[in-house]
Amino acid sequence: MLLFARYADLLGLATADLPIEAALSVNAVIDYLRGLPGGEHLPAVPVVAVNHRQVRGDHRLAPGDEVALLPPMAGG
Amino acid sequence: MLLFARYADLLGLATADLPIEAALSVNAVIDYLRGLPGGEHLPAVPVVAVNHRQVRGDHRLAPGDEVALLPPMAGG
Amino acid sequence: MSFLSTEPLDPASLFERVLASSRGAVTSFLGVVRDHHAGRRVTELDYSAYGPMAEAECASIVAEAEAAWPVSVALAHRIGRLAIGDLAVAVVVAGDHRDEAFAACRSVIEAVKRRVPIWKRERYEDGTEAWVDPTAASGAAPVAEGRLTS
Amino acid sequence: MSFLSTEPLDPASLFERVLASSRGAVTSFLGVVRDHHAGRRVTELDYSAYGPMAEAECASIVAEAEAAWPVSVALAHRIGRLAIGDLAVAVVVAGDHRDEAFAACRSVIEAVKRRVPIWKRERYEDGTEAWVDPTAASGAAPVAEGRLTS
Repeated sequence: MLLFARYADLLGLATADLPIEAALSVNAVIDYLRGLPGGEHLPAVPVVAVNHRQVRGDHRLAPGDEVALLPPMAGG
Repeated sequence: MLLFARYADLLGLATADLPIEAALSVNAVIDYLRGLPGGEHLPAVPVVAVNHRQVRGDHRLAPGDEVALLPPMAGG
Repeated sequence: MSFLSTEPLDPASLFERVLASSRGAVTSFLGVVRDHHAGRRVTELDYSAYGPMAEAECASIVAEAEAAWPVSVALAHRIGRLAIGDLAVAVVVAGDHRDEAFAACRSVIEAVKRRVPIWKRERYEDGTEAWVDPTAASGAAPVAEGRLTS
Repeated sequence: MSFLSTEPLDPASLFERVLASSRGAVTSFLGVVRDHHAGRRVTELDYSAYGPMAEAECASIVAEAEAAWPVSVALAHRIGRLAIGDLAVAVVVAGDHRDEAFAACRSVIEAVKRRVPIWKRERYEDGTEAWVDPTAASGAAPVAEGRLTS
């Protein structure tokens, strides 16, 4: 999965491989990331995109999905 | 005094000399113009500017004032 | 400072002027001559002005906007014969924030239309002409007056 | 159609694109890098993006505005290292009337700020850096995080 900007800094990672049990739902992904070093600084409900679309925490993942964790956007 | 655009067309004049008795107030100017050929098509309360500022009908005129009759503005 | 111009407007120079203010949010409004109005095909038009008063009103409008919001305003209006697609008016505003930049830009163009003594005569594809009256229901002078000076 | 660019933005080309629509009212919003933010002196900044998603969101925002109003929209966002005074974002809208041109332009820039995955890292005159968080009270990340990757 992909991490960006401040979240990539927090975890020291721009990409992360997910273990099978974390790749079931968006909430499982967030729980897994929160257990990594620095992951405790993630907000309670970070924004997650799957295949370039924002999804909710209960979104189920499928093999091949592109999962991304998105910090607060600051374009413009 | 000065006439512009449609009002100049109505009266066939771009400038008009005012007789002394019409040069007392804006309302007197309008009454005078309304008596000229084509003046009957002027609206009841045309916009008048004195020295580049819109004024009301009871505005008193002074010698040397630049009086202008302004049709509905259509800039922009 | 002249706001009226018989030459084609150059919006880039207006942008340059307000960008020099180092403000972060720049808005603009450009008015372009369209090929139709009130249901009729327009072929060209002629803007005329009460020059000294129009310049004074434009200066007042800019000063009032710059007093009402923390913005820098550039304004220009073309006068004379314009073709379809020509730029008739340009307003460029730079503000510290987009709220005020949008508000000031909108306010300036509304004031220009309402207060600046400029008149527009349209020529239609059938050869008739009319003074445009934005206060009339149709937005144009009655068709019966279409040949007054043509 | 690419909305993100690592090269300096060229607003004139965006204006040309929407002017081709023959609409009479053209509005624009340009976002310029300022030399201060949340009370601190900014010396430069770096925009990064989740590229494919950012392009898709920009395309959606333009399509939604063109569906909501009779307008043509051009949009561009710069990515990479920007200096003070550089253009970060440009929105240009052409509509038949100014109401819709202003409404669509405002709507597009708000949506860009809210929905497009782009992030801004500011560098300050004391050498520290911070990710900008528009959802935070101060608008910037806490100073304590200022040296995370510097």
